[in-house]
Formats: sequence, C-alpha cells, structure tokens
Amino acid sequence: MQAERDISYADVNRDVVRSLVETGSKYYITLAISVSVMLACFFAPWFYQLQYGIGAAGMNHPTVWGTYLASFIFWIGLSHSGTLLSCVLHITNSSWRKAMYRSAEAMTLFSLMVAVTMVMVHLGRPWFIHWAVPYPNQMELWPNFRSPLMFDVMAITTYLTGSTIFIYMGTIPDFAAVRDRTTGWRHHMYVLLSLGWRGTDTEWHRLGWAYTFLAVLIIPLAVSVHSIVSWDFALSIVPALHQTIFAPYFVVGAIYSGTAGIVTVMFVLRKYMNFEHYITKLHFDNLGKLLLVLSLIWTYINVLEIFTGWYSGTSTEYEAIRYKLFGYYAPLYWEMILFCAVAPLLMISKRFRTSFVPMLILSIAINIGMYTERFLIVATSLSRQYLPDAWGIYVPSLVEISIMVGSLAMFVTLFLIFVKIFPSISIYEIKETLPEPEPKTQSESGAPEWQPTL
Amino acid sequence: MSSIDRRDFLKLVGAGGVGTGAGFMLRESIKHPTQHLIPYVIPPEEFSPGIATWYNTVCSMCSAGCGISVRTREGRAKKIEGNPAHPVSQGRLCVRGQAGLHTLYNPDRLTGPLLRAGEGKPGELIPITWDEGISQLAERLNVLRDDGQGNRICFLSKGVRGHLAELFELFVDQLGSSRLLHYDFAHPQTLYAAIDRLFGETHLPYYDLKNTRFLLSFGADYLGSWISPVHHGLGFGHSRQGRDGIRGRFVQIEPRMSLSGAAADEWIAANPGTEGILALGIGNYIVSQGGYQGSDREEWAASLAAYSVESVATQTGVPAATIARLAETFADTQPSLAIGGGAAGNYSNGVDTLVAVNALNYLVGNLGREGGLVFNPEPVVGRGANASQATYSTMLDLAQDARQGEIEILILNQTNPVFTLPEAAEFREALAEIPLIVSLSSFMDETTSMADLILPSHTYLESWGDDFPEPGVGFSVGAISQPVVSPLYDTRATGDIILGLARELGLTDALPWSDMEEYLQESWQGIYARGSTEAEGFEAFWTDVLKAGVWGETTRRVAPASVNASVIESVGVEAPVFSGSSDNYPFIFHPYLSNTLNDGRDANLPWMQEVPDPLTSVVYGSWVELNPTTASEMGLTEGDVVEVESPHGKVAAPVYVYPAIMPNVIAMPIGQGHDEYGRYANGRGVNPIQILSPQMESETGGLAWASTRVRLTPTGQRIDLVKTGGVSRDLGREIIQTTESDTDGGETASLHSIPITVIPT
Amino acid sequence: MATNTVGLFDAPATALAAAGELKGAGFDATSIISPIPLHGAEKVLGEKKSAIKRFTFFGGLFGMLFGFSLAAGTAVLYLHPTGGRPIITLPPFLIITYEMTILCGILATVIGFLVSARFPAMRERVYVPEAAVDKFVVSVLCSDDEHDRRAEEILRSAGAEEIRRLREED
Amino acid sequence: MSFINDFLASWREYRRPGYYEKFDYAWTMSIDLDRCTGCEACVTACQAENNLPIVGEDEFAKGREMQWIRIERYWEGEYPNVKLGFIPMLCQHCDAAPCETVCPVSATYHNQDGLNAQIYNRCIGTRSCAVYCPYEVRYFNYNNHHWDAPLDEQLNPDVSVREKGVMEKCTFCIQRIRQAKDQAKDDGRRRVRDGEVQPACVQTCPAEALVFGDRNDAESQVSQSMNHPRAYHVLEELNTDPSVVYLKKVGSNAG
Repeated sequence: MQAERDISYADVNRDVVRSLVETGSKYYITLAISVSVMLACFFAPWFYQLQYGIGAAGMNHPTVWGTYLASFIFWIGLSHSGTLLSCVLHITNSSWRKAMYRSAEAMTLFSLMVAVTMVMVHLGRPWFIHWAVPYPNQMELWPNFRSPLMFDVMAITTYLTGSTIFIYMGTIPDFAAVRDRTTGWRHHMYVLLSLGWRGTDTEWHRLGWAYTFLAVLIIPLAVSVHSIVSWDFALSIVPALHQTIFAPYFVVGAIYSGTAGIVTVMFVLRKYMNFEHYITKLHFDNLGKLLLVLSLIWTYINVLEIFTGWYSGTSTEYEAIRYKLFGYYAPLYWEMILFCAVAPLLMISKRFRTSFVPMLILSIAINIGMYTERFLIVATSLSRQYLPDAWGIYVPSLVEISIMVGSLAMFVTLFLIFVKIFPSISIYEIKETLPEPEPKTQSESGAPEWQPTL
Repeated sequence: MSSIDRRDFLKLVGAGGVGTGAGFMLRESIKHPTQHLIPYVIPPEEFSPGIATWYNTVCSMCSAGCGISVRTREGRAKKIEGNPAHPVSQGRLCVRGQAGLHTLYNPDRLTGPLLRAGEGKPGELIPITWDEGISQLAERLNVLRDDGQGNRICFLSKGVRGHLAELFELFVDQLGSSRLLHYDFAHPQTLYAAIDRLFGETHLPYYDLKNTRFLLSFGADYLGSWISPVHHGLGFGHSRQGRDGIRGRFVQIEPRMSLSGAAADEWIAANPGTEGILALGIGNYIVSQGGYQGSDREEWAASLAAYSVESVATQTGVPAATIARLAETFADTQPSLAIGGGAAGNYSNGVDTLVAVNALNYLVGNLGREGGLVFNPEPVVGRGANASQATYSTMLDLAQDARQGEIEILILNQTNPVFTLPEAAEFREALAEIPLIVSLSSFMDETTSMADLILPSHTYLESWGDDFPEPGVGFSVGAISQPVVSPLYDTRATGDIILGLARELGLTDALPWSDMEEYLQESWQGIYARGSTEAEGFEAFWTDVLKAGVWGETTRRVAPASVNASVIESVGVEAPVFSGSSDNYPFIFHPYLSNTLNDGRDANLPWMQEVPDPLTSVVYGSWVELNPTTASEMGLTEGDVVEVESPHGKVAAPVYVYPAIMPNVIAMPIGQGHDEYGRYANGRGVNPIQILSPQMESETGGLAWASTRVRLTPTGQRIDLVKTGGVSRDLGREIIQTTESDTDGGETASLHSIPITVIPT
Repeated sequence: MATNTVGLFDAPATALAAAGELKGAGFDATSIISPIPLHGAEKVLGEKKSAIKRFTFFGGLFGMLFGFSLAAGTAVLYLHPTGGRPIITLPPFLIITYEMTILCGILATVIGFLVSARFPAMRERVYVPEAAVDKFVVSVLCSDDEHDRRAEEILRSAGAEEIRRLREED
Repeated sequence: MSFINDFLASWREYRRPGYYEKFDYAWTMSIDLDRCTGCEACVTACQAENNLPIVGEDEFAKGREMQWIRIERYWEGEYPNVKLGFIPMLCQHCDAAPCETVCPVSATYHNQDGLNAQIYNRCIGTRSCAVYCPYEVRYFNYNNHHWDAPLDEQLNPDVSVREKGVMEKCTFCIQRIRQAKDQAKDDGRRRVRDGEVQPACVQTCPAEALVFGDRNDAESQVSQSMNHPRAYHVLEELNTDPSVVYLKKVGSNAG
C-alpha cells in the first residue's frame, strides 16, 4: 500500500534481516558513546547519590520531589503512545500502523524500564524497594493498597508485563522468519524466541485472537496507567495538583509526548536503518495530524487549568497558577507553551507534516516542552503550598541534570540493543500490506538464494 | 564447618556476579549503625542502665538564674528542663537554656591547661598540667602580693552571683587588689541607677507581669533578652490567658519591633531616645488630666510641666491621641505596669529615661502590689549583681591602666570584652600591654586567644555553685548548682581553681576550704540558720535543697510608698545625643541582643546557630534590617550586601527588609562576627558592637550602645540569606486567626471556613 | 509411519485452492503454512474455535477476585488504619482490582495462546522455511504411501511448484 | 447462615470510617496563639529531645533544616500599623491524614494512641507523605547526619537516630507517652492522668501556650481547649481533622 511497488516478500525479509545482521562501525560507535554516557552520567552520579543520600540532588523541604519524579512521569508518558497507539490502530484496523508499531512498542518498553529506574533513583532507600511488593514475609511488612503509589506499582507492573508480552507476541512470526536466516548464537536465540513458530493456519488464528484480546486489554490498561500516575499528584491536596482534570490531562500529555517520540524514532529508523521504503511520508503525515489534534487538546486543558485556578477564587489555587505563569519558573512555562502549544500549529500545513527534518525538530521540541511540563507540575506546585512561610524554591543539582541526561542515554542504549535483536519493523505485517503474490509458472520459480538452516 | 562467615559471604556476593550496585544495596540494607550509648563499662552504683536520673541545678546561660532539671542517662546529660519547683522558671526553659547541653558537649571546649610557649605573644599554646599551671600563676601572683603591688592584678569576670562572687571578692581582697570587675555587655546598669535614684533601692525590683492587666514596655524586650525572659514569658502567658475574664494588654514602645513587640497587642514606634520623654508625656497626662490624687501632685505637675502631650507628640513622633489613650488606659486599668530597658536604657539619657518610665508606676500606684512593681528583699549573699559590675568607662580606665603598665596580671573568667567592647575602646591593644593574661574560660574566644595561660573551667553542668536570682521574684530565692555529669575533660571548677591558687599562695586562713563543695556547704550553714526551713539539721536541709533544686523565703518586703520631693524635681529627660552628624550619617543604628546568641557568648552552640531568629527566621549569619520604604528608596532588596558605616568603623552584611522598623533606623543583631570562638561561630556574620561609637550614658558611664549614627553604602554584592521563612504574609489564608473578643468566639465567616462534606470512601 | 506431504505455492490463492481440493478429497489433517495470516483459510479448512477467549475471561475474573481479596483481605489481616479511611476502602481497592483483572487477563491470554497453539514446540514439526518468506505451503498428513501419492497429485495439479515429504517426530 | 452474618458484621466493622473510636487515647495538643511569644524554645527543646541533627549552614541554605516544630511568622499591615503573628507548626497528627494514605509501604499510619506514627525502619523514602502533607511538617533525611564528638553524647537513647533516605516528623514525643503509660500501668491505673505526659515543646514553653493531653478525657485541659470558643484548626477547610487545636489570637492582628 504505502510501500513502493517493486518490493517483494523476499525483499522484506532481506531488508529486515540485514538490519539485524549487518552492523556498521557507525552503530558500534553510537553504542559505545551511549553506553559511556549512560555509565558516566547515570550510574556514576547515582552511585554517588546512593552513598551520600538524596541530598546529592537539589530537593529540599517544601519541594521534596524534583526532576527524578518529573523524569519518571516523562518516561511513563513517553511509553504511552507505543503500545497504546499500536493497540488502538490494531483494533481499528489501520494498516499504516504496521510499519511503525514494532519500534513504537519498543519505545514503550524501554521508556517504562527507564521510568522504573527513575523510581529507584528517586527513592531515599532504593535498597528496600521490595517492601513495596506484596510478598509474604516474616517482617509483617505489607504494602498499603490505599496508596496511589501502590496503584503505580500495580499498574506499571501490569503495563510492563502487558507491553512486553504484546510486543513479544507480535514478533513471534518474525523471530521465526529471522531464525531461518541466521546462524550461530543468533540462530539459537531466535529458535528459543520463536517458540517453534511455523506459520500454520491454526497458529495464525490463535495468534490473531490472542493479539486482539491483548490489544483490547491493554488499551484501558494504558489509559489507567497514566491516570494513576496523575493521581500520585491529584489525590494529594496540594494546590494546583488536586484537580479532577489531571487524569485526562496526563493521558493526553502522555500520548502527545509519546507520539512525538514516535516521530523522532521513526525518523532515526528511516534514516539510519535504511527503512525509507517502509516508513514514508504517509506515516509522518498521519502522525502529524494526530500530534496536531493532541496539541490542541493539551492546550485546551492547559487553558482550563488557568481558568479554574483563577475562577476558584481561593488564594491557594490562584497563587499556584500565578506563580506558574509569572513566578520564578515562568521562563520554563512560556518555553513549554511555545514548544507544545504554539509550534505544533505548524502542522496544520501538510507540507510541514510531510517534511522529515522539520517534523523531527518539532517532535524533539515537543518532548522538551513536555519534560518541562512535568518539571513544572512538580516544582511550581510543591514550592507554593498552603503555608506561605514554608515556601521555597527548588533548583536541580548537577547530579540530577546528569542523571536526566544519563537516563536518555540509557533509553538510547536499550533501543540500540533492541534494533539488533528485534526485527524493528514487522515482517509479516508489512507483507500483509503488500499486494498478494500472483501465481507464477513453475519454470520461473528459482531456487532460494539462501539455504535454510533448520 | 564452612569457614565462610556472613561477612565473607557478603564480600563474595559483592565482588561476584551481583555487581557494584546490588552489592551496595545489600550493604545498605544490612548495616546496623551503632551508637556508643553506654559510656560506662562499670557503671557507678546509682545508675541503672535504661533509667534516667534527674539532677536539679541552676542554668547559667544568662543571668536570669532559672532552676533547671537535667535528665541524665548512663552518666550523660541528655536533656535540660525547667525545675518546676523553682519560682523563676517554674518548670519552663528558654531556647538558650535548652542549649546548655551544647556548652557541655561542645567539641570546641578547652580540654586542659595551656601555656603559651616561647617569648612574645604569638607563641604556641602547649598543654601543661594543672599543678604547673597553678604553681606558675601562684608564683607570679605571690611576687606582686608580697611586694604590696596586689593592685597590679586585675580579676575580670562575667557577671557572677552567689558564693562564687563572694569567693572572688575574698580572693582578690587577699591578693591586695581592688580590681575585681564583672563585665557583661547587657548588664542593665542604667536600670539599677534609675531604681536607685527614684526609690533609693540598690537592687532591682520585681516586675509582676503575671498579675498585671496593662503593661507598657519602653524598649524592654522582656520576652527575648531582658533580665529574665522565662519568668516574663510565664507572666505574659498568665496575664494574657491565665485568668477568667481578664486578659492583660501589652504595649511595646520601641523603634524596631522586638520579640516582645511582636507578642504585644500594640507596637508603637517612638523616635529613638525619646522613650523617656514619651513616658513623661504620659505622666503629665496622668497628673494633669488623669486624676492623680497623690499628696505630691503639685511637685509632679511642676516637674512634668514641660512635657505636655502636644510637645511630647512632636518630639517622639507618637500622635497626641495615642499618648492620651495610653495614659488613660495605664491609669484606669489596674494593676498596670511600666517597664523600661533595652535600647531605651542605653541612649545618652538612659538613666533619665528609666527614671521616667518607672515613675509612671509610682503615679498610678503600682508600687508594692500584685501586678505592679514589687521591691525585692536584700540579697541573701553578697552585695548583689551590680556591685562589681564594670561600666564602659571602668573598662576604659582598665584599658588605660593597662596601657600605662599598671596591670601586670589579668585573670579573665568567662568574659569576652574584646568581642563585646567597641573597637573604639581599643581594648585589644590595651590587653597586648599586659604581661600576663590568664583565662579561666571553658572555650577559646577572642579574649582568651590573647591569654598566656589558660586554666579552663568546668561548664556549669560539671561544677558546684549556687545562684540567687536577681532580681528575684519578690522574695529571696536561692539554688545550688551541682554537677550533673562527671567532668568530660581535664578542667576544673572556677571555684576550685581559685581555692587551688589560694592554697598555693598560702591563703588558707582566709580561704580554708578544700573545694567548692565544701565551701558551699559551709556557706549554706548561714542560710540554714535563717530558719526558713523545716528540715531537721543542716544535712537534711542540704539534701532537701539539692533534691528540690531551690530554697526560698516567701515573705515579701513592705514597699516604700513615696518618692522623695527632690527626686521628683530631678525627673526630666534630655533629648538624646547621637554620635555622628545626621547629614553624614542619616540612620540611627539599633543593635539588639539576639534572642538566641545573647551578646555573642552562645554563638558557638550549634543549636543556637541553627534555630531561626524568631522575627526574621534567619540563621547562621548577620543581617541589616531596613524599613521597606527605606529599602525601596535605596533600591535595596533582601540579600543585597550593604556597608554599615559609623564614625568609628564599618561592617558589611546583607539587607533584610523588615516591616516593623522606623524608616530612619537600621537594626542589626548582636552575636555573630566571631573569629576565635570555635568551628560553629567562626567566620559567620559581623559584630555590630565593633562599630559603636564610644558614646557614654551620661550618668553611669555605661556604653550608650543605641546612640550611634550610621550610613549605608550598597556594595553591589548579593548573598542569599539562609532562613526558613518563605513569604511571611498569609495572603488571606487565615492561618493565624484572630478574634475580637475573648469570650464570644465570633469571627467573620469566610470562604475558608465553609465546611466541606467528606465523601465516605 | 505417517509422513506429511507438503506443496509449495507462490500465491495464497492457489494454495487455498489446493487445500480446498485436499479437504474435499478427504484429507482432514490439512493445514496451510504461510508467511502472513491468510484470511480465507477458515473458509477452506473450516471454522476454528479457540479457547483463548475463555482463558481471557476466566483469567480476568480470577484477577478481579484475587485483586480485591489481595487488597481488602490483607487490609483486614494487617490492621493499619490510615488517613481516617475504613479498613476496607473501596475506591483504591477497586483500582487494585482493576489492575489485577487486566494483569491476570493478559497472563491468562498468553497461557491460552500457548496452550491452544501448542507452544513452545518441544519437537520438530512439519516446517518449510520458505513459508516464512514468500511461499504458501499446503501440508497434509498421509498415513501411507498411497495417500502420499494422491496428495502429491492433487497438489501438483493445483499448481504446487515443489513437493516435499516430511516426517514429523512423535 | 452464620457465616454470612459474620461476614456482614465484620464488613460493617471494617467499612466504618475513622475506626478510631476503639483507641484508648486521642492525644491532642492545644496551642494558644494569644500566649505564644514566638521565642523558639520549643524548637530547641524538640531538637534536644528527639536527636534532631544539626544540618549545617550549607544544608540549611538548601532548605533542608530538621526542625519538627517550627515557628511560622505572618506579618499583617504595613509600617507603622504592622503586626506580626507567630504560629508554632508541627505535625498535626490528623485523624484524616493525607500523608498516611499515600505511603506505599505503610511506614506511616495511625497508631493505637491516635498518633500519626512514622516507622523509620519501614520507610523507603518516596517522600510522597511530605508532598501530601498540607502543613509541610515532614522532614526528610537528605543525607546521613553527623554529630561532632562529643555532641553525640547528648543523643537521647530513647529515640533512634535516623539514617539517610528516611522521612521523619514530630511524634508527640511518643517515648514520653509510652513511659507515662508504663508508669500508669505500674501504678495500677488504667489511664494516664492529665498533665502527666508532656512532649518536650509543651514542657518547655515559657508562656505555657502549648498544652498536651487526651481529648477522650472530657475533663482534660485539651478537651476544654477544644471546646473553647477560640478553638480552630489551621487549614480546617482541608478536613484533615487535626489533633492540634489552635486558640485564636485575641484582638485584630492588623492592630
């Protein structure tokens, strides 16, 4: 459909396997850089922080949450369009999803993993994190299921499990396809991963059903996950956090930043994995439309937030909004508005939506804006609570900024490893979008150019 | 058995596959920090581990003389609380009293005698033994004493009372010296002088805040630093809300709102130095219109004629209507009370001011009655706290004598004049001329750092002593200070050092006691002999006093009811004289005693550094308080560093915009600015005493520390003040709610008070 | 000993046609191996019923009960009153219930998938690697050589470009 | 059907909001703002009693002071008609405490004394309780604290020293409450007498602005305070149902 006419089924297999097997020095250099950045900027400062205490970060008495939590929400948010979008598009049978959903789902997975790491970084005593897991023990420890943070634990566990299963299940036929074309350790790995997939009609039938059920289960799950993350804030009584709109606000924001994230990832895959034939202007156009709608909804909710703050007539809400708009962090707020509400309006133009580099820049800008949004939610609200005499200001420390950068490197590292293990675009679903092969005469059919290794 | 124990196992795990992160986590999750909580290997008999022992003793953190109970566990002092039986503190304690433990356990304490080695002053201090120290000093003292040059010895102590003061007097007398001086920056000598002039009393009266209904305070920060804050706090609380249907009202008159000003119902800013004039204006109103019926009405009318309400209003800047209202309330609300102190007593006209203030008590008949001014009985021991107190001029004389080589040995006891005297006194330079300076301080401080011989004293929690609070509580009170822990270091009680010297000098006839405890026991025989106890025999009495922590006689003195006609005639307050011209130095400088650091002596206590200033919430530093109008005129905001320059020096500190200070006054807290006072005090803030002009109070010769003029120069630098407070305005949130009346509880309904129904979950 | 006769086709249409013919000829154990799911397969090879939905449903149901008892039951066991809320606090516990429903639903779906599709395969089964690329393979289980021959015939006539005989492990 | 009856009975029991009626004590503090002088004695008393660390100037500047009770100050009006009000702010031991519900590991909960208890050992340092607390009276150990020897000799052996990563807050001096209850038991009494137990801040307050006691005892001083016409709760609109009751200042604060 969107692929060029001259792509054959075999081309798809070849291209995808090539993307897994053929690894250039550029890849290794990138991997080396991202691993070093991850070690130097994430793990080193984190170990320092474990030794010193959370004091290594810039948090203080009124603002006990900082960039770690903002990063956590950001990564959770980024995870929201992968699997969710994939599921929605699967159920609605949108075929343009097929070229991009695998990497989008991977994005979900890895951003969830990074988000979980951010929780570890955020905790005062991460070595006791298992206490938040309900397992029977002699210490009479039991988690508190009334806590929104426990909802988080449950929801994120479920989401991580669900997303992992979902991406894995959709990849089983592809593992099988790759299995046949690889040798050595890769082959053994794919033999295990493909579970012995053959592609019989029964297997396809079962896979189809299971996949659809999963999609149906994961959509409400994904919506609940970010709603629950928003309740970490909204269930508190902190002015400007205690708002009913927070759950939809977070969900929309999550999908928004996630979709922008997909645009970024698509660009990179297209450019550096040579998937130009599969990831096309159509994807950017469609994602652009989606982004535009999301940005409008997001802007609407932001305007509502200001309106309710002003209309509430209470000193606390009013002050919280005033501080956000004109206080210490105001430059960040207006940066966010510029990146997330104003700049996306460019996507009204189709020409803009179908140009790759501008879309890349915009998608990165949107995610910077969305990170800022999360930071502002934490910083402005916590530093301006009920008792003015306890107000304070929070400025992230070097450790925090470094860990923020390092978490990005961690995500990139995970993604780099992913593209060499997972077929980063779906082989069989791409094939589905291709025209069905016509029957040929027997004489034209040649011997396969490669030997099966089974 | 396997030779791998748990530790090895963990090492293996850590080193092995788990990796650094997990190994770290494991280490953190299993480690058990241990604290050495039980210092005794073999505990003394009276301790049972886990059971607290309480000792009653006396607080020495300021001169109020509160009784305290110290909780000890396993031989270590853990907590100080007020002694409920002691009439001064009645079980309560102030912020500084709580911090006494940090004096005891201060890491910067001197741990043993030190002698400056080598010739010349900047020699190194080397540890010596007590015997060496005592004998060397005794030798030097003996030479002068034998030569009849005893007067070349000066003994300079902080203000002490009770038998230790007696001991000092005996000792110095035996040395043949007349130079026994007590020096405290904040000693209220002008109040002593005023009370003396007005009532002929050499001791301070007791101001009965507890039962008063209307208090007019002229500059006395009675809740923060003035005389006996804990006792005043008790009185304040009781007067406000301790009686059915009666609520005391408090009015504070001062140029810069102090802690007491904030707690008061009304804060009135009168021009600095005109507090006494204002008092006389009120007096004038009472005499002329307030129905004063005393037999000496004519004399008073004559004396106060010059202080008509209108002219006073012009001079003080307080509206005439306010003066009239204050006068009427003061006269009509009985019992009422007028007190004066703080800056009001430390302008050039300090004594006159305080005479004027205290005269108000006479005019409305407050003398000698509940809720008024009660005269204290004669001190039980000695001549009272004011007897040996050095004024500023005395200290100047001492410095002069030192410069002329008339002082050969200076013995310092826990006082730090180098810090608490203005630079203009050039005291440091004078000290440099003294051949032998001996310090009995427990801590290194600016003055002790100049000493040649340091014989460190115990802190008050390790030594025997006694105290007779002055002013008392209207009757005689005394308490014995007993050691609550065994000494931490190789130090000795001040009294024991003196007795040791006396022994060494062969003065056993006059000072025959072997140690302070014995001396006290013998001295308290006299108190026992006063008969105000039911105890059978002295031993029982002694034990009782130690157990109760207090001894007292509840009989009150009958007060003199009249004021001499000549005194009435002398009542009058001159306009204050300020040092520096108002053109060059547009601001009046108002240093004030910090609630936490006192005159700077508590700056080495970490708790005191870290407890926020009550009014500004600033910690760990100095600041300059400016009126918001002044600040905005000068383009200054909080944190801008300004140079405060007087004719006698300058200091630089950040600005704090303070809403309750007169526009032409700038204020700075005293206490910071140490450079030789241990790790917690050194290098923090500045010492505003340094830049004070050597202006003296005209009658006593005390330092008129509130009469310096300064100018401000912005330096362009900025410092973020370290403080707890964010925005100290409640923005309509009704955090502190008020009610107009004590009884009806009615308040205006507000948005915030609308109850919200809780939805059951 | 049973063998499988497999025919490789270029196009799904011909493969489906071949399967249809085989089915018509009485070969019940016929299956199609294809690189993409073939939507016409069910029409040819008969409706398939899958137990997965039951797994999902009962998994979800179990998750719901488990989730609620996990939250509410343990709250009663560990009596920690917090925030003035009742010991059994419905709104938060329903969230836990919701999450557990989905989690168990997902896990049950996976189990259902593995069971019904007989994964992971523990022995070698009929497989044609080309089917993962672009070949559409019709496989038929033949009990003896006679059946083999007939199947081969049908496949060839339907246009199979290659015929293989494969043996499946028992 | 007794099984169903039992179930319903316990269901009703466990669905009852509050659940606190069965508790023996409901410790309460009343703070008379008309008496409070803002002298900060309570702050230091608390530090001495509860092993609160000295964080040092740098940490303090970062806003990491550890003071379980603090004095807040609110100015009203402008010079010369300016007034300053002090309000001691400490853990309000709310019956409907937002901090309690949010802790994922039950490190903070309502104990049998009606106190908002913090179990240090159990805390994993999510700091969410501090976010949820509208009074901002929860203090986090951003690092391990150090006492210069021999200042550590002062540490109260009845109170633990908290390590990094742990949230802490006012306990109403639970160690003293426990001791008083033990004493009452030893004396054969069922209940602690009013005034028998005083947290360090209450004990030291020179103006006697702070009063502590059991509001289940109708005769106690705090019960009287709670029924006083001047009684109010700070941030009452949040319905946190605090156990600290403030008595209004008398007279217009705007002077």
